[in-house]
Amino acid sequence: MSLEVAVRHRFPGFALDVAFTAPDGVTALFGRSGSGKTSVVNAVAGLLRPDAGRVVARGEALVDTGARLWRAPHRRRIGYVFQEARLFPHLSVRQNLLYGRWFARHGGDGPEFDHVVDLLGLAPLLSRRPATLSGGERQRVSIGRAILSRPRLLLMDEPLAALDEARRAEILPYLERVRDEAGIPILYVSHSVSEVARLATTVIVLDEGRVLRAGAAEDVLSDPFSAASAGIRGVGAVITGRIDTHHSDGLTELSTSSAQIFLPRVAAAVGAEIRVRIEAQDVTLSLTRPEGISALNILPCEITDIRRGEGPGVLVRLRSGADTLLARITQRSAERMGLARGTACHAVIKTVSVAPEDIGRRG
Amino acid sequence: MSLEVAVRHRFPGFALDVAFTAPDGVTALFGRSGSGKTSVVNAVAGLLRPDAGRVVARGEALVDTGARLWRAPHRRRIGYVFQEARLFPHLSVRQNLLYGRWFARHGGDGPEFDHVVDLLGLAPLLSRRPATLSGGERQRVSIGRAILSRPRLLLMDEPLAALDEARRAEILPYLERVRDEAGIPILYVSHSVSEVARLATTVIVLDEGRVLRAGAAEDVLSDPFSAASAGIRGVGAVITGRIDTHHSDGLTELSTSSAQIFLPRVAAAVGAEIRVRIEAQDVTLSLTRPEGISALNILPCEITDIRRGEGPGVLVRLRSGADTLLARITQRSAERMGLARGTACHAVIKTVSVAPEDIGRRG
Amino acid sequence: GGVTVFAAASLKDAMDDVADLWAETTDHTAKVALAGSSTLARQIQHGAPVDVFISANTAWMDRLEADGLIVAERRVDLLRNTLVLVGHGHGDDAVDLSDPAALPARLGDGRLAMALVEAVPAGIYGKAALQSLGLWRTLEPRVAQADNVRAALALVSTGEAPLGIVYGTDAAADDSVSVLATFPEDSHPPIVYPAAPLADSTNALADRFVDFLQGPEARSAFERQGFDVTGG
Amino acid sequence: MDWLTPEAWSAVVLSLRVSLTATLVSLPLGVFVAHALARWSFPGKQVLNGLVHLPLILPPVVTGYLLLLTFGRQGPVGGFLDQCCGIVFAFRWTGAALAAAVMAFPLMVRAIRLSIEAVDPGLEQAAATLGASRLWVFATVTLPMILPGILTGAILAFAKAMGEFGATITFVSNIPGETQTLPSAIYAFLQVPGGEGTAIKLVLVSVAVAMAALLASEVLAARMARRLSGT
Amino acid sequence: MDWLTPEAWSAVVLSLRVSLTATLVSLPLGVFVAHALARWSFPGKQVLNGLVHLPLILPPVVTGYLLLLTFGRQGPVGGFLDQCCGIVFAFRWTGAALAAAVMAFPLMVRAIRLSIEAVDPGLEQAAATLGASRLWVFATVTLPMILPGILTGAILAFAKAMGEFGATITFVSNIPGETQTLPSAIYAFLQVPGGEGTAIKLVLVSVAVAMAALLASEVLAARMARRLSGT
Ligand SMILES: Nc1ncnc2c1ncn2[C@@H]1O[C@H](COP(=O)(O)OP(=O)(O)OP(=O)(O)O)[C@@H](O)[C@H]1O
Ligand SMILES: Nc1ncnc2c1ncn2[C@@H]1O[C@H](COP(=O)(O)OP(=O)(O)OP(=O)(O)O)[C@@H](O)[C@H]1O
Ligand code: MOO
Ligand SMILES: [Mg+2]
Ligand SMILES: [Mg+2]
Repeated sequence: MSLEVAVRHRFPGFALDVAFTAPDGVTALFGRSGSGKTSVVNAVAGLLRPDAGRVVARGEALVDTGARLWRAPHRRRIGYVFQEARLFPHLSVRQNLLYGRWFARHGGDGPEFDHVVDLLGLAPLLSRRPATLSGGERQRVSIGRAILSRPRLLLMDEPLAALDEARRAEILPYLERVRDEAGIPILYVSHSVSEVARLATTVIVLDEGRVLRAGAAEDVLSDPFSAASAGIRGVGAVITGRIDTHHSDGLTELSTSSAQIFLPRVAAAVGAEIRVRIEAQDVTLSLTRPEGISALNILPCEITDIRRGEGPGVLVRLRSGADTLLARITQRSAERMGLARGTACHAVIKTVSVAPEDIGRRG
Repeated sequence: MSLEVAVRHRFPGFALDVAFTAPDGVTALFGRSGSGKTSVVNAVAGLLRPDAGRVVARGEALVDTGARLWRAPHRRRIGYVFQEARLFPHLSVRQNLLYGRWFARHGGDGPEFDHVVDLLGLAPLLSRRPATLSGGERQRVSIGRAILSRPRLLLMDEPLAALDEARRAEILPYLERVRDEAGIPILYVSHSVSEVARLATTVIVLDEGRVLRAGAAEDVLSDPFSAASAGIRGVGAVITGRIDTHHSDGLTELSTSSAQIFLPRVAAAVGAEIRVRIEAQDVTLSLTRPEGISALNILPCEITDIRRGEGPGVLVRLRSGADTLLARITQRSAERMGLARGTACHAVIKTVSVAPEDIGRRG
Repeated sequence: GGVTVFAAASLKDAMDDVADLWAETTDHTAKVALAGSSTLARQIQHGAPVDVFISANTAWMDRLEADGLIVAERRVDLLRNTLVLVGHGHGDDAVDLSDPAALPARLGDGRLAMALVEAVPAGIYGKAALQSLGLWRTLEPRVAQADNVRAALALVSTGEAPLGIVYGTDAAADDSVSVLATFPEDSHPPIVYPAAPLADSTNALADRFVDFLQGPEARSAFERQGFDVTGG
Repeated sequence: MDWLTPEAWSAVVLSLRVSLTATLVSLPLGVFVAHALARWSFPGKQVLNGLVHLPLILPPVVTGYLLLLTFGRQGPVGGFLDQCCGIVFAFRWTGAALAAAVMAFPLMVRAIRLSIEAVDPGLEQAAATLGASRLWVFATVTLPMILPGILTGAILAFAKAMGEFGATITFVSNIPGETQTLPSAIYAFLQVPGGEGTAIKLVLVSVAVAMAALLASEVLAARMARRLSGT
Repeated sequence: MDWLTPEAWSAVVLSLRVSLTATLVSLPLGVFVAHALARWSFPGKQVLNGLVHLPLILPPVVTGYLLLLTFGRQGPVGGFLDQCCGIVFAFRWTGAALAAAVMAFPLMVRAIRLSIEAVDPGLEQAAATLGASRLWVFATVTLPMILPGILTGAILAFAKAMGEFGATITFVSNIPGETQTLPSAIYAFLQVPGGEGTAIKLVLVSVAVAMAALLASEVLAARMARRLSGT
């Protein structure tokens, strides 16, 4: 049990009443603007003293208002990437990055400075002061600062919001490695489904200060209703597979429970289990197995459920071997094709529509 | 000629040397973190005094270092949504929103307060002070403040970065209306291709302080190379069409130059011309016209170009009537299907894969 | 070794000379600390490390004597001073103090500058003199009191106040004022500067210095500054 | 109240009037000078800066003397003001207020300047983009944000004015009911043996008044801080 | 240099020593008290606040007198310090420094407190999450960020100390070479006819020293500001 949170707090005009348990790995906090995500993170960090509640990290209580227990923020060993960077203006970028090291006398080597600097592209900025950095540069320094402080728990409040997609694609695998290798649990606030789907083991959806839905990432993100209320458009499902071959044309072949599929090169060894998120809107359904088509992945499926989603679409839940898939198609197509529960069909998925950020190692 | 920008400025360690012309409508500034986007916007706003250069807005010179001309920021009538909100901490949300009104004595009614407040979901926050707002709430107030100041030119620096997708989807059409109805040119910094594709008439791609590529949104976003260097993954092309029918099942039928296509309901009148951005990765190619498939849109095409993109994919440029389409498929498929310049084929596009934010009125 | 002397601030010039002379004749130094008599007296009450005290009035010396802080039998009235009426600039006629209308008439709606009439010696003497001349009632509302004689004199020399009451020694040295009258000696208590060695002083030079103050060298130094040397 | 003599009471009242006037009248100038020193650059800036600090550096008596030379009826400025507008400082309570204001000015300016320097220029820029001229930016953004600094400056000035003695008595002397402020009265009582009793009473009055002002300013400042942090 | 008498020179040197000592020794306490007043809440906070301001409110003579009563050799604190540690203030230059420090303390504390209140608590929180205890947060974040305030406080204190007269002369008298500071010397010269010439020279020296310090502080402050804005 990695992180237990149960907090109640009243702001004038806003009540927070949240309880959830986050297992190891990445727990994503999802929710619309003002739903209480930052407040929850602050309670874990010790920056918000809740009216009542308990926060337990890795078996150690950080707050317990019942037992009058309160651990000061600096004794919580957390790395917090704030929504607004909060760099120290009087220190250079290098000094900002190394700030946490000062106090991290406890064991463990932690990540290497040079490596983090390289990854975040901070080398040319090291001697600069925060005042002259661009928005994205500031955010990157803030991420580096938190990671380098050798935390026992990482709190990230929209860490990649100010970054371009290429930069995100570079940083995401690194966060994945932090999660896996260092084994540091991460509480992650983000509006990006693909980020969350890739990183998160667990998703908590907040709405007006309460937990609307909590559970395994696969389940929550596959549920169109909870996802929609969190302001997510990209509904999708996560399937798992084992890497068979890395082909020379840049594709990786994977065996899932129902078929072989091809993905853009995956950075993992043959034999590794990985999770692939497939957006419902990227799945085309065909009654017959299509031929002469550019899509490489054709999975035989059976329809287990059809629901009206938002707008003119329907959401089709499919079983393909042991995996669940979601397909979003128009109602018009569903009728024309005569789809119903139990219909056998083929799910057509383009290889390239699976974005690198949607492929993650099983965390 | 709406906005002419030509600025040169040296920071220690960074040189800005940018020149472009932005016609009416929305001009998007694209570029990786630290490429100089905010600096350009600041030069237009008058917050950065360039070493040399000229900025002319709607025929009126704002800066001209050659002619020693300098118009103070407050006389430029711009609305600036800053990357970091910059709300006035001593004023309530309502006072922040109305701040610009005070000074906007010049004609024109400008947008209605109540409407902007509703749209941005600020009604419950009006009497609060910025210190207690969440990150996204702050950003929304900042957007409202800029719009309500009745500007002649809007500068928006990643205005939607801190917002959830649902909220973005609400605000985007409004920005579109500001662009169209008020006829206010907008300089728009964003990392989101879909935002840019939807809003922008013109795209300027910056790289290390210089203009890498500038041109019509359709052209720039369809060019995989300029897009990639701007940190964009979602390459796509923009096609135009005229609305034929709004069907009762929530679909809108459109005639393009080559075929009828179906989209999720478009908020525009029958007969209106609209622009639809179709991501290259959402286009499946088929040698024969596929049958029994859930995708509603099948456009006959001819291949005009095949290029290796990044990774294991190739980018196929297609002509479909008068429009250009881009398709990203694996090299493996291209070989297997024997695709080459001149090959006739069908582009298969799922209706639901065209996200609402990718459909915009022609600006 | 040397002596430390507390002396009323108005004695500065004279004491500078005296200290030099003392150094020449005895090879000992004399450190002279100058401040208002009340300040110095209070410091003596609180154990100031001082050998000799020269006060600008008898009241504070009396208080120290009552407290047993000075060697009473060695107390002397060292100097005397006169009290004068000064006017701004030169060429004005003298004022006849025996005519009760003369001074008020000359003052007009101007101010009469004095030291604090309840607190500072020169002011106390001045008030007494005006009282005995029957002028106090008339003049009281027109009096501007400064915190010391020099400040009162400054008011006259800048012309801010047309008239002022100061010591003769002060008047003599200021070019921008002229003496318009000297108050009769019997119109106020004698203006006496008492001196005494301090009881707590273990310095053998203390007695010698008090003697020296009354000697011929010091006497001429005091006289140079316009003091009337009565002691000895 | 026979705890204090009528004369002492009039000193209390006068001191209050002098201190309040000195503080309030010099406040706008203090804000202006502080802003100039914090945000503008102009030739002679360091001279102005030095001038402002002068009363802090000089012994009060010297400041008083300089005031006398300048603002006395015979002084250049004093004479001019007298003739042109009938403003007289010499031997008037207004002179005491002037002396107090001059003595307190460096404290006031420094406090205000410090807060101006702490205002994020980004907010002033934001106001400018919204159409506010430099003056409006100052009035609607800078000024409200430096209220705590202004309050500090004012309270320092008031306290200093309540205690100012040397410059005041040298400049306007000590005329009971007209220029005799509390410190002058206290000084007078301390000069005579046995005067300590009355002096202490006056000191207590002075301390009580200043402490009340101080407490009020703390309450006000706390309220401002709470408003800014939004609770 | 025969432009000034040796006695006057020794007053100049003494004043420098007194002012520097007063400023530097009281600075840590000033920072501590300012931090306590700005960021902590504890019973008696307003009493402490009042106490700090007292020397500003009281006429300097009264402050000097109170110092004499408390820190004089016969005073409770003075007697104790003398016996326990051999520290004597009365009629020593150390006493002049004490008087100057006490008189300058409210100015110093106020300036520092103002800058502490301007530090964004968000930065202090960030430091805490990175493992810094309250003390370390203060040392590594708050303190460097309030350097401009500390500089202002120090320069105000130094200037005030250079000009302090009333409390000093009342507490430690005016003994040449031992407790005769510049202002005391100026006072003495002003007491005798014809002393103005020398007094003016001393005033000029005093002004020159303080202005040099002021200018140096401005240069330093500008450099700090430039560092923070990153250029
Ligand atoms: N005052 C300055 N001194 C030195 N370098 C500066 C200064 N201001 C900006 N820069 C540098 O100029 C470059 C461009 O900055 P700018 O803020 O325009 O970037 P940006 O494109 O807006 O980036 P982002 O997407 O991260 O906000 C950055 O590398 C930044 O560090
Ligand atoms: N001190 C406060 N006083 C009153 N309301 C507050 C206070 N702090 C936060 N709130 C409110 O609590 C709600 C939750 O805030 P929080 O910052 O946790 O939201 P969030 O989920 O992080 O939103 P965003 O995505 O916009 O950053 C918001 O509506 C906010 O306005
Ligand atoms: O300094 Mo005195 O005590 O007025 O002569
Ligand atoms: Mg938040
Ligand atoms: Mg930027």
